[in-house]
Amino acid sequence: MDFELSEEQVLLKDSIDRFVKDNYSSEDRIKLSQTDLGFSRDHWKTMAELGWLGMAFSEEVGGFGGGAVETMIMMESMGRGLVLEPFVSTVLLGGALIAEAGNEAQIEAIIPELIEGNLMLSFGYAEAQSRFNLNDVETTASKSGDGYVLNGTKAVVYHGGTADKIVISARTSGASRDADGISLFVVDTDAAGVDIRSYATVDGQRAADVRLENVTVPTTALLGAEGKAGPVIEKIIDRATGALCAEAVGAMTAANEITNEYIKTRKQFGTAIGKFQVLQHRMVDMYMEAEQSKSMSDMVAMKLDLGYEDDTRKAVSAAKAQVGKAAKFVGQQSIQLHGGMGMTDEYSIGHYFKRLTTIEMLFGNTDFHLNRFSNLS
Amino acid sequence: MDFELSEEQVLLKDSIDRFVKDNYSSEDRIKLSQTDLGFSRDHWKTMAELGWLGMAFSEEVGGFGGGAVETMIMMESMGRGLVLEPFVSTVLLGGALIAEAGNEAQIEAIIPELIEGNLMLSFGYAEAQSRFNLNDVETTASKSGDGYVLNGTKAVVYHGGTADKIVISARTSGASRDADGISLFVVDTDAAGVDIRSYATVDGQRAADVRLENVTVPTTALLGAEGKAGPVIEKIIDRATGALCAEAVGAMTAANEITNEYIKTRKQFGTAIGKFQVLQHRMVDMYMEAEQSKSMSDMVAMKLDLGYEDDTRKAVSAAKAQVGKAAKFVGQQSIQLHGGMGMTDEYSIGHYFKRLTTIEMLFGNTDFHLNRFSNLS
Amino acid sequence: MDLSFTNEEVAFKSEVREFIENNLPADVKDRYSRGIHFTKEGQERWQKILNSKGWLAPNWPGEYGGTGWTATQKYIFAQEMGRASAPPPMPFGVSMVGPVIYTFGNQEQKDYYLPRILQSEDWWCQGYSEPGSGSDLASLKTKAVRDGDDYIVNGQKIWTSHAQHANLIFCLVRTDQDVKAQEGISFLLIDMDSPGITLKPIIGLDTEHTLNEVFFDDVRVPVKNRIGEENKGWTYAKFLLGNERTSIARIAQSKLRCEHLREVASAERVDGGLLQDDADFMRKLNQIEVDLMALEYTELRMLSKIEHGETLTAEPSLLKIKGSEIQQRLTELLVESLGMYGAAYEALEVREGRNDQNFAPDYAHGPMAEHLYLRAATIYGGSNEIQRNIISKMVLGL
Amino acid sequence: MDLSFTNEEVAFKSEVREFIENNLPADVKDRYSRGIHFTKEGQERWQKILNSKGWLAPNWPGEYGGTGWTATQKYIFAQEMGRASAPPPMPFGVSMVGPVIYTFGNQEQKDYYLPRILQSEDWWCQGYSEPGSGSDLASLKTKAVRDGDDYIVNGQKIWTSHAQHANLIFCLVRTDQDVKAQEGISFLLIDMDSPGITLKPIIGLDTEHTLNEVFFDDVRVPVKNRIGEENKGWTYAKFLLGNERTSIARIAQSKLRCEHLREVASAERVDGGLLQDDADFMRKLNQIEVDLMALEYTELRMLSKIEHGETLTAEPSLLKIKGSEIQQRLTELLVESLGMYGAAYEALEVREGRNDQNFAPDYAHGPMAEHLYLRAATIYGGSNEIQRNIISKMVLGL
Repeated sequence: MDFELSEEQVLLKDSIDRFVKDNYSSEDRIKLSQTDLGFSRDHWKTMAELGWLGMAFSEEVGGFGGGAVETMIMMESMGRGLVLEPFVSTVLLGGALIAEAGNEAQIEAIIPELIEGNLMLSFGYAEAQSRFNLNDVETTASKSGDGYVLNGTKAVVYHGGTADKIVISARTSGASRDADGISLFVVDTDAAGVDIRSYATVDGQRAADVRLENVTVPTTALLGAEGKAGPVIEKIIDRATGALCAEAVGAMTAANEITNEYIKTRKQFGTAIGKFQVLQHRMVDMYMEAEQSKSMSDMVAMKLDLGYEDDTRKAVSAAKAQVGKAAKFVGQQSIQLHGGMGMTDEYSIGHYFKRLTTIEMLFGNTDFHLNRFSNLS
Repeated sequence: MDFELSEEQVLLKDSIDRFVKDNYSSEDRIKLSQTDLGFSRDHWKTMAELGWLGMAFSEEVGGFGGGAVETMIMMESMGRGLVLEPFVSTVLLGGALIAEAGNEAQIEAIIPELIEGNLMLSFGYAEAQSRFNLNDVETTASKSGDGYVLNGTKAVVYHGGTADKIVISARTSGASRDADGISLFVVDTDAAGVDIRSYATVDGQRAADVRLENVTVPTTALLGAEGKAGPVIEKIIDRATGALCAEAVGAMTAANEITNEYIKTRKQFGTAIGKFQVLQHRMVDMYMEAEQSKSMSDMVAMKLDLGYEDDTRKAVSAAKAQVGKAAKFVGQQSIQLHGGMGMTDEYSIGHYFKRLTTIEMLFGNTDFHLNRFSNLS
Repeated sequence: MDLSFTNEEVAFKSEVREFIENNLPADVKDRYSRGIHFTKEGQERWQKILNSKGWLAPNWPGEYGGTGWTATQKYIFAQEMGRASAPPPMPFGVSMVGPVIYTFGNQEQKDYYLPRILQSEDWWCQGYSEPGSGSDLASLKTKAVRDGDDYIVNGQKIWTSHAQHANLIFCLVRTDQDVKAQEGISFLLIDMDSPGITLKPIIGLDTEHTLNEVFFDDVRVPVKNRIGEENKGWTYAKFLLGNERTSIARIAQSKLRCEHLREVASAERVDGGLLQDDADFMRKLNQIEVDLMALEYTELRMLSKIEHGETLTAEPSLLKIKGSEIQQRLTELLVESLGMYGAAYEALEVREGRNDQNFAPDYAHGPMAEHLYLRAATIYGGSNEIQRNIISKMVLGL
Repeated sequence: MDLSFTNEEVAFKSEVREFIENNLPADVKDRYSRGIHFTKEGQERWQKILNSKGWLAPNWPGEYGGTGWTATQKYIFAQEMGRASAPPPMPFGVSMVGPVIYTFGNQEQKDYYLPRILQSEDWWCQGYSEPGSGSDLASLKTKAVRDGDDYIVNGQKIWTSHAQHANLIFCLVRTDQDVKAQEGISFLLIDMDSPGITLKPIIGLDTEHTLNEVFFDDVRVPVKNRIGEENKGWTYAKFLLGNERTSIARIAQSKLRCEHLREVASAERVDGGLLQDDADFMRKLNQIEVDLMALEYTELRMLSKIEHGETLTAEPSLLKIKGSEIQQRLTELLVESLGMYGAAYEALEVREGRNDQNFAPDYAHGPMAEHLYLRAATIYGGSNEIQRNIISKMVLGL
């Protein structure tokens, strides 16, 4: 039982911390998020060059064989800087699905390009009615000649507007919300019938609603066995959820540091407001929430590296429930302790608050995961 | 819209406040609660002489015609002193049921004696499995000759051990938990087959489990129409719940005063602990909970005096949900702010905490009433 | 004790309801009910309608244009306004500087400013906070130096809401450096068009422009624009803050939000059912409704005390604390009700400038904006921490 | 990073589990699992069994009878003890005064006292708090005046747990009045049988006798019973308090309570179903389980840091704060699980003295007693408010 990083892991952490420090000042980040793209292709190239895009892939598919712990390290550091590049969408969702379920041809066609930084992916799984239920899929894929015809609308697809290909979950059989009968398809975003409407999200990122109207894809677009994608999706979303917890830990740690520094220097009534006991205890509660979240995030990364069992799923939901509660508390109280300054979009703290607010919802909010924790045996 | 007391009501309040001040010092109350009886028959006589036992009854049944507001006033004052006499059991439950559902003969036989202080009552409605569901009645009453035979066990019957008669809810028809088919019977506590096992409750009062084994009662023991007692019970329990809210307000107000005084005088680190901002804000939160409970208690008393409609029921549950939450918070934090002193049974504050703890459960805990509030249209 | 309304009160309620129903412009109502920022033109239009009925400033004394209503009538009016999604008048003139003027101003000031407030000819903003003085208001540094019949004002105000619409600002300025902080402050009324005033927008968390910085660079203000005595401004400032606290609970508006949440819960789908069947979600909504009810009856109880001539000290701070907490919980829950669509957010101007619309339901836009904006509810008007300090000192004697 | 246990650790876990299963007396286990106070005899019997295995004092250095375990082994041992409802040894000897003696005591003191602690020959109690000094421990007033080879001790201690069973008390006393509060304190070991010591029981909220007042009236204490130097007692006292904080989370015990709650929830009937189908109740239990898991992995993470040689300052205060809050929430929920039977409570002695038994289920007795008793968990060992002060200062630098 060991929570300490290996030397290699420390190097990985240091290199991302340095990247964040050099490129993600609050001003830089705000500017970047206000561009049309919402992130930097140059940064993406850098990330590729430094090997981070391949870190999470096994050596068999051409990656560098890192595990969930390495992903945790990267995400935590990126969380500290509120990094905008589509790492989760491309690597942890789209890429991971292809590595997990794809055949040799699919992997060869996509993963090396992805690792090189030439290809961006996204994952369209949620729909307007599905909320956080991964099996609630009404988008359909019907067999037709040599391929499939897809119809339906995917909701709030992060980075759907900038992806080259989107992995789409669609129902090939079964009733809505059946675990069985869900299939995955790799869809080119410029295919006929694909209508992508992109919009800004509150966390400074971009998402899209993706409408598929009689989109024809060849059989080779099918990822894994037809109708059997349910467990694959659950596993990949669980792994991404663990990574998201690490991002939250990074963001909370940074928010706490910024707030702690602010209340040490901001003076009212002739004294630093950090001398007021009520604010001190609030800050302690924020610290404790972040610490406990860190423990859960580390635990879940280590557990994911031991395999993917029932109790892994339970651990993921427990971690997300803790992190969701903590993210809300730390985010909101960071604003409160900043007073008026917290309400300014120019200042960094609000952006932590906003990202933490979406993290609470992403991949299932706190109540969802508390119930999932309870319902899993 | 007027929350102020009339002159007569102020006189009523003053007289009970005086009684409490003269008879219910913390030491007196502890001694009294440690006697076998658990209260004082002398006090009971005084309460009768001062007219309080008849206050809640209409003039038609020989009472003094006070309404829910008068009951609220009495209960709030009694709550301040944690009065032990069985006012709720005898007057607001047993007596109120007879006044509400009884025929002329029953009323004449019981109410005047009760008002005189010669007769004590109790109400056995809950059972081990029923929790807070008033319709969950498994005790049975079967017609037999001229009367009924009762079988079953009533749980946690407050003052069951000292009552002369207990009103018992029993099923004369219908399935367990049906609203229909519940009847009320006035049972003498010395009747054959009645087995009463009395025990202390944490709030310094007494309750009993009452086992009925083939208890034969005459038809004249039936209170109201056979099988139609459901709505009567709900109404009387709702009125008693309103009164309990007032008791809680009195107890919370007293607990807050005691605690406020304590933190003003208790010194640590060379200063009164009431100068520490965290304790000040805690005390403010306790004050706000008590104030809001007072508003709800007053509101519910006034509403009950306007009639008993659907929205009265909703108001009762809202009030109890507020009071339950407040009682828990004020009780627990009173102990916390007293530190070690709060853990001593000799000192008054713990007794407020304990009574507030049972008030939170009595007639349905906070969750129960929050759900009832929501389910009532 | 009596909870019922008199026949007169019931009739009054109908009159108010009917008037609002018939006169509230639909576009004004729509923005307000969705939690979207007002337009100056719409707000003015509605205020003029209210004023034509004589209902713009119910709290003002009759001689200055108030309604002479009882506390109960004022409560009924506020409830009906909230219920109908009718925005209240901008507070800076009607609720803030107006009462200061009729209480402490001279006849000339009263004659000039009060009718202009009622007729929405002037738009006021509030020059209280400064970069170094938030909760510690009295530490303000903006300086006014006497020069003949003028003051020369130099300094900076911050967090000035809606200053971009205003032609007048009421300001606390320091006129004496050499006394205790509270004793050297004066209260000035300043024309926003005066040379030397510049405005810098502050873009809020919601990426909308509500707040501003206001800079004063050798701004000349006639001495006759001072309220009351020189160096007594702190008295007038405190009076104003006391007025603000009682109106801040926004109970009627929160009631409307509860209703709206129930509507959303009956439309949003979850697991093949509806959000209204989700126990966790509904528990939170029910808890808020109970808390709101407790707050409402606490406000009514305080009104009743005031009507019976009792003097309250810091009790109304409770209304501010609990009211703002409830507002925040409601918008938080509204965001939660939308699932991941809660995360979709961009400033209204940007969104309305697009040709394409989101696929999300129409009610998905307002909540996040309001959620972000309302984080300020526990900060402004004296943060909730400050309100607790006040209750602790003035009510509990700690 | 690695969450798995080594093969040795897995084997160790089995050994511990098996030993406890085979050796923990059923009566001792029963009382502890139901949250009922121990008997001195039972506690002694169990401690002797643990000692016979060499496992009474895992934290002690090997030379004094410790086990030499790694932090992970200690964690496993604590988990297994908790899991099996095995009461830990009384802390006053093993965890409190023992470490003070082997760290600061002289050879004679070590030789005499340490074996007697291991063999349960001495029962210790703690003389820290005084009526005027709770959280502000250093303000203590009990005085020790030198008289030849003795000190003459006068004063009073309070909140002394289980003093009625103890034959020894370790005491902080003031030996110099004329210096700063912390600098005039000495640490004495005092025989409870000394003339001049009297005990007065304090009956707790649960109406049980756990706490005591201890009065010292011209009590003679040999100077050789002083630990370390005169007037340096504060150093030893703080060392002891630091030790206490890390063991106070009681995670294993709380896990067991969670399990017990699930059992009760599967037995208690509600609305014709079972309590385990009640969404509100289960949500609270689930939330506690998640919080407990977060606490457990935080403890493990701290242990891992300690094993890697990192020095912690006030981080363990988190364990005390969260651990005690969880204990209280668990007993509160246990009381809630009983419906109105939660209210039925009388002291154990009274209850066991009756001939008739309650009709209530057998598990209905313990919870209220424990609920009352555990209100102290957020007060003793430095209240949670004090713990937050410590983190604020030492970890956050505020």
